[in-house]
Amino acid sequence: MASESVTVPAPSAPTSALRRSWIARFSQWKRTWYFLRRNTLAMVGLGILILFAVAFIYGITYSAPGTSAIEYCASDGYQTPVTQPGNPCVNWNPTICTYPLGSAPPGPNCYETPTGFPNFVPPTIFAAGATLGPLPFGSLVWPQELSNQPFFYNTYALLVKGTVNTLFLSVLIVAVGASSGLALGALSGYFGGWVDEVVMRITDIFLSIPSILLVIMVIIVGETVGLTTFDDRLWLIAAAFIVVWWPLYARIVRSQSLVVREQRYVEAARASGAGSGRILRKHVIPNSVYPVFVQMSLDVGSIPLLLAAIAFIGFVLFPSQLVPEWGSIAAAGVAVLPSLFKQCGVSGAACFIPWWQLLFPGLAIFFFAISVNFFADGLRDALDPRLRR
Amino acid sequence: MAGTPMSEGTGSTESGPVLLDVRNLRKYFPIRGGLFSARIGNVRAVDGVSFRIHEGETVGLVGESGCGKTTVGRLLLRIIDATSGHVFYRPTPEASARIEQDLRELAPFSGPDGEGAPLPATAQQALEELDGIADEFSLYRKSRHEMRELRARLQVVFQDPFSSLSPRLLIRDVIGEPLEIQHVGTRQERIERVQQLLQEVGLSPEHAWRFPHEFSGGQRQRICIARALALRPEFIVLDEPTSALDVSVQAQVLGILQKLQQDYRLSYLFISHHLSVVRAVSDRVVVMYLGRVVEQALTDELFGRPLHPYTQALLSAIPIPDPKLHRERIILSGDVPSPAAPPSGCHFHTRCPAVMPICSKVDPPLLENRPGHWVACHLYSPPEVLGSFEGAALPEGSMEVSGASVPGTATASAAGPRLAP
Amino acid sequence: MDDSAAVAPRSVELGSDDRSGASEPPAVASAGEVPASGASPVVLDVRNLVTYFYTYDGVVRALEGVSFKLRRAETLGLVGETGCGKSVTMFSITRLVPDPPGRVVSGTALYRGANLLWGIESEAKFKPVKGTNRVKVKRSFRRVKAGQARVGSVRGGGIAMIFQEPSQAMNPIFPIYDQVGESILEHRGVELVGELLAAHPDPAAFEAAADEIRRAVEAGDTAALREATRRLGTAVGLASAGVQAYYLARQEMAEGRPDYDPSASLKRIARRLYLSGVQRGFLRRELQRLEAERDLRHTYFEEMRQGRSDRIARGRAQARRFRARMREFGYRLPVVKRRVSRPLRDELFWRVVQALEGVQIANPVQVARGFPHELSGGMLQRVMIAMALASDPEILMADEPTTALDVTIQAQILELMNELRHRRGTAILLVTHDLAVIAEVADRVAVMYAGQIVEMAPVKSLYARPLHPYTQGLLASIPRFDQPGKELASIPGSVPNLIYPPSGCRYHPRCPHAMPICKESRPPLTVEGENHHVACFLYSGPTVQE
Amino acid sequence: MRMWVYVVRRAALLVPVLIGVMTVIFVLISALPVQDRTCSFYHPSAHSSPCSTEVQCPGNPSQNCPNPVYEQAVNALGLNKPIPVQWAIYMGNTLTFNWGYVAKGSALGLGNTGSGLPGLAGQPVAGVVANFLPYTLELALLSLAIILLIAIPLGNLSAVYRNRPVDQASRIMSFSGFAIPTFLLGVLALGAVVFALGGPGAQSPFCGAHSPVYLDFYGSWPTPPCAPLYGTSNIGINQYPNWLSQGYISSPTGFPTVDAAIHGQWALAGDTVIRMLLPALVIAYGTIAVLLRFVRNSMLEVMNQDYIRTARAKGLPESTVIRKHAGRNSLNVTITVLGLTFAGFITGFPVIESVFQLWGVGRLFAYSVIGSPINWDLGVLFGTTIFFTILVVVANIIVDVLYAYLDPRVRLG
Repeated sequence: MASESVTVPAPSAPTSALRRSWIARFSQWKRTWYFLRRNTLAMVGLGILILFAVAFIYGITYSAPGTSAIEYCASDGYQTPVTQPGNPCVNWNPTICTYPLGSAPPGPNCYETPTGFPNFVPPTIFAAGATLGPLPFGSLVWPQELSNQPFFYNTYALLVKGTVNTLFLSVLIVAVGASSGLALGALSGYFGGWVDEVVMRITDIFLSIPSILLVIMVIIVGETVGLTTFDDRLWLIAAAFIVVWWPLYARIVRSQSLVVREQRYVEAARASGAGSGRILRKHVIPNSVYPVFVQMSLDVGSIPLLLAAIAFIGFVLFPSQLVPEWGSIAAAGVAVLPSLFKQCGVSGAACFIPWWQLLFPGLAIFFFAISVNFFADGLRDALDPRLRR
Repeated sequence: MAGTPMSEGTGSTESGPVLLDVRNLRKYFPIRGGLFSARIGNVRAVDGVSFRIHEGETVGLVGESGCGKTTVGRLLLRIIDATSGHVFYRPTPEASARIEQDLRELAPFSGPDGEGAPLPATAQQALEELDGIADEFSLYRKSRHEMRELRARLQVVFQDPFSSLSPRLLIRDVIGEPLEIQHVGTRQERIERVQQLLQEVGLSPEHAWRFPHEFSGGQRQRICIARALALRPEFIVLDEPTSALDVSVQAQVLGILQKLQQDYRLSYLFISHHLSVVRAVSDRVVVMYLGRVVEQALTDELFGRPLHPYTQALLSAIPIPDPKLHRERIILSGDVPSPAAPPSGCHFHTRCPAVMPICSKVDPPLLENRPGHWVACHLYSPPEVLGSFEGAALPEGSMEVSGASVPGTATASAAGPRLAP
Repeated sequence: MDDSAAVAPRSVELGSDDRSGASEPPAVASAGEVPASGASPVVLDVRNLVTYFYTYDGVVRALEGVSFKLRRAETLGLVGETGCGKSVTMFSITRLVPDPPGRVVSGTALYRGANLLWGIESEAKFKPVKGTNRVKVKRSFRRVKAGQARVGSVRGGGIAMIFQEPSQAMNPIFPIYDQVGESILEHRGVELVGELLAAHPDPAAFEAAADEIRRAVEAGDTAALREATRRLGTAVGLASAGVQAYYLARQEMAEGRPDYDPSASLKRIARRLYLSGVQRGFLRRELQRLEAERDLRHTYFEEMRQGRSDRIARGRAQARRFRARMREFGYRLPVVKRRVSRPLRDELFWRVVQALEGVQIANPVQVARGFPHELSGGMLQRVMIAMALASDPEILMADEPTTALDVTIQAQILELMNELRHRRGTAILLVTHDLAVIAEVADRVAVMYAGQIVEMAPVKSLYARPLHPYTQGLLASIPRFDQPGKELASIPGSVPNLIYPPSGCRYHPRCPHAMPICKESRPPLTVEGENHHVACFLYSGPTVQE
Repeated sequence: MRMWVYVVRRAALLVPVLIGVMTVIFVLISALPVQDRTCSFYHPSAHSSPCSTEVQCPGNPSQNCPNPVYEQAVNALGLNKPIPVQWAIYMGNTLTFNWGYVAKGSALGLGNTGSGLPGLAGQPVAGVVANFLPYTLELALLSLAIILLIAIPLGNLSAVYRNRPVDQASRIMSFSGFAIPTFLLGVLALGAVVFALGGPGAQSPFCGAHSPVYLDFYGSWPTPPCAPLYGTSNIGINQYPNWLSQGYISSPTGFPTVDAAIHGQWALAGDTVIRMLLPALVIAYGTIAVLLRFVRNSMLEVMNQDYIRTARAKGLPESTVIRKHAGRNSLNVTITVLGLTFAGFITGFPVIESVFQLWGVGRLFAYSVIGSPINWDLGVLFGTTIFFTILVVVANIIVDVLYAYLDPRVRLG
């Protein structure tokens, strides 16, 4: 009987079976990592993601600076009657003067602007009539629609705090949604029959309701039922998104496990007496999990986008507190823009466009999403042998 | 289904006791369609198949694609359940004797035409008795628990070595899986067993810590064999084990299989469309066409003197790696009909070179033409069968067809029948 | 790697040394019908094919210097284990190697005196990546395109191919008549239109219209031209530009001067006819194509001067020129449904039906209307063959044509191919792993191992006395149902990984007779008796001149 | 031909999905307090609303009496009956387009003169949706056209010219499309265009006396009315595009472009389309990003198939091979993906219509959940949701049928 001419490593010092299997598995991951490393974009994405992780930790430890007017207004939402005496947020009216870059300031409380764009003042804090000095990212003007008075918030502080909420929400939602979808999808794909029918019809239903709408409905119902505190709201949002999210994963996993189910190795396992539970555990799920990884990493990026969209259409995600997520900050920033456009355009009166309110949260969302996409794309290529060229 | 092999003739006398006794096995897959995807028909994948497998023998199951040979394999392992019929596991001699009798009793009533007709008393009790025997021996009557134990003794090796190993598992886990499922031994013992198995199929113990994608087709197939052997089974279904491999590697694998058969005293059901390979390895051959057995005999008998026109055509179609060899082919016209709508009467009559009027009307019974040589063809049907159809004279065609000589006849008869170890 | 310049003398000299060999009676299967193959000319001459695949893991050296010749009406069997490069050879010849990752690095394939792989070396630059064993390939897409255009007309024209898995080789979403029809339209367009013109109810009217066109073109009078062509067009059922171009091209061909330059004439035509954007587009493409095909064209005119098959040559030249026009009408979604005018469409459908009858399909009309998924494998393979024969090719390359089929069907297909080559004198390159099939149908056999031809001989002498250890092992390992006693041998080890091919003779790790020299250097192809070539150090015959 | 069977079966699948959707919504609704339900689902009579349980007694204003309208509402909606009955009633109402009424106190009820929205208090939700529907549909169709026109050719190109400039460009496009928030894109685009056109007051070339069309038929036509090109509300008091509603053309269909065309007002039609162009592009962008990747990948997949090799081996020119053999096969995949992404596509509307301050169903939805709970309008919320869901489901059916038409393997089973 001929022996294969495979390069057999010389039987080294007897290592434990467990250790060897781990070595082998590790070599698998090294292989994936090898292909991932080849992919520049993926590496860039990974780098940015690491930065975000750092920001997350920083955000947890960060506490907003002392009791400036900004913090004062930040601390009480728009619940407190604004007529309360001593509230610097009252009666604010952004009448300011601007002057082109480089020329001499005509007076106090005037801001130099890029030549040609008299409306673009640099990031600055506006308090009642006076300037409180520069802050990173300047201030945020809370739009009229959302409360009955303009307030000033420290965009920087909000961003840092918002990072925590946003990332927490994204990861939580994707993790729970994916795992539940994985379970259900695997079951329905493997057993088929009426189980499959039921699960798939349910996914049909949920997939055909536009996600934002469903999320908002759930949150609103929760609100009216009386879940109003900040934590309640956080969990409520998470729950709403999970309701929206699991069917997607169920679909993916199902289609995968339909393929796996027909594989010969499953049949072989069954032929030697394996029960459904074991086959699901050992064969179906492990073999259909990779696309889920990819989809998960994609979705982590897309949840902040959806949050932003929801916040933007004017739905207040975090009413009681003003430590929202990126979307709400950006939305609050954008919401004032159109009116300001009009104002600036129609009346020649001096006005300003607080562009930084929109820009910085927007950039945060953008970079997070795009880095996640880069990474997910690289991951897909690394995990899919067909694409290894 | 009219006749079933009543005794294995010369074959059975020498070979060991019956391991598996397949009786009138049927498997119909529904065809769904129409507005409400109702069952609008059946694919008759397996349509009344009967044969026996003795201890330590290799039965070859040949036929073209779509003739249901793979389905038979899966039915034997009860990976899927049969529509009707039974697979008796180790029936006692008297039990099989009873089965013979009862089936003979029932023969006139069974089959598609006999449905629904009220049975006479004798047949009725025969049926009940058969039921009793089935309760005792049939795989399809085993409880989940019994089945679980039986599975340790009945194993399978598949055609495609690439889809039959889970890419996520280490070879150690692949081969160890059956042991794990059946809770055999401790973790350490299992690992040792796996390494031993690897050596037995000619791989190195070190390979236990690799992943399937690191192996070539031949090596993968060996791993599959090792997995099948893990539980020391009595019987292995080999479903086209070599048709995905190169010839040189194929020889290796066949060698291993034969060696293991002696070591473990295994019985094989060797499913293949490659007749040369079947001839090389099997003791008895069953030829299937469209879900039915058309011919069954000892290997050399069958290859030496094929009786059924289909078998003859099949043999004559095999290319032989010898340009000097001269022989005139029987080229069959047309394709294999769809098993969803098999032709009436003899399924083969649409392509048969020696077709007679009766063929399209009456199912030819599977009858013992020579000791141990069973054939289902009206050319060899006894007068009483043909008598049922007017104008029943043995036509000219039959002579030259049955006489059509195929290469290898001389050598085969010289070699004499090979018998099971 | 030799270039096409030095080709001509060699081919003659090689031809002579082969003629002696080929004079032995051809294989039984093809007894009699084949014209004395000694006289039959070489239709395909492949030299030193080198094809690599540039993957992440490294450069797979799939082919290392494969050379062989194919004669008229001969069947050459290319046999070997999986991954030995037999299919790659076939695809390399017609530039069908999937790219990326594969590239034909060098080599020549002389077909009708023209090198199909001309300029293949200049198509890409290779730069090894430091630290890895990968190579970065930088392609010049313009050159690649030109190369593709060069073989474009030969593919399916002179050299037709059929593939292994017919159910996947047919496009699932187009009906059969469409897929066969477009092939016919591609290669038989001219004859079709010619017949349609001839079948025109009133030839006189046609001629008159034609004269009008010529006059109009001379005068550059567009209005008159449009009018005349419209009449002609409706008369023949072709859109006007097609007829104009066809007609003018035919005019200029008829004048058949030796210095005749179609591309120039086409420029002229393009200038004269005020063509629509689409028409100008395809004329431009046609010009490119003609540039690329110049050397092919010359061979045709040589033939003309030899007075050999004058008509065929002209037909081919016309066909090539006309194809471009037909495309404009022919190639949209279901070809034969749209854009092609009704008369041509109907004609085409019946051509398809005829073609299907030609490959013994029982109910050609239903089959022609059907879709691939409705047909069985054997049926589809027949359709594939019909498609390949649409252009009456000189060479038919078959890649494992029967591997996916049952034995009885396989017998039918092989029978068909045999009978076809005897009727039409087509040369067949049969790629398969099944030595038995080769023995049945082939005249000569080339055994490949790890990207090299290790042995090449007439089928009889190869099976009678296989020389190369690999061939011997291979033959020993085949189970034969006519020799039940036979003990199955097997070749130890497995096919080498071609990223790190063994040094010297690539077979030496598995070879029972391996010698020290086998590790060092690659054995040359030596002649061992009647036209029997073998590459092994065990034999010391004269090396093949090359 | 089994095509019709297939179509019917697909259409039949529509029913359970819709029922399921309504049930989901019903479950959410039935979690609400009774008052909210009466308030938003029962017709408010002239004198009193069903929102409160008690009203001032007609006799003496000092004390409160139970509100009869509230009682009626509770009975009519079966809120005092077991859940299944409530469900049945709800389904009945929904299927008869009785989707509730715009609440008085809500933002929609009050209206917003600034953005041209009249107070809709007490109007039936279905009617309001029907009023706002045409604009959204036109927008959707326009952006769908844009999506198909860009995504498919670009995807095919980037597959054919893999890793070359076209491919890189499309990759950048799709990545950015994935990543950039719709509203951010919208605002930036709006700002850019507004400034490019020279300030917010910029007007469309089709309006006013300088409109080319107007110049052609000088005098014979009324001067096309002008309004700032962007940032102008698209409805007037009569829920009709206000740059058309200068009072001299009627609105037979409600579709602004169509109406303008019917009246032969090409200037106005062009004007409307120009106004829709930017929002349509912005909405399209995200979907294009998704579709691009799928088209490209499926095209690559197809290009590796055997039948492509066959087509090449036949000697067909590359253009034919790609356009016919590969293109048609990858088109099937594209269409399925389009169906899957349609729901995501729809979610863009509330955002974009808010950014551009256009009044379509999307903004209707947005406005129904704006600000603090006092301003919410649950009836409109659920109504618009049902509408959008129906849109998605129907789109999916169409896609399936299209797919079956394109792929004989599906059509012929």
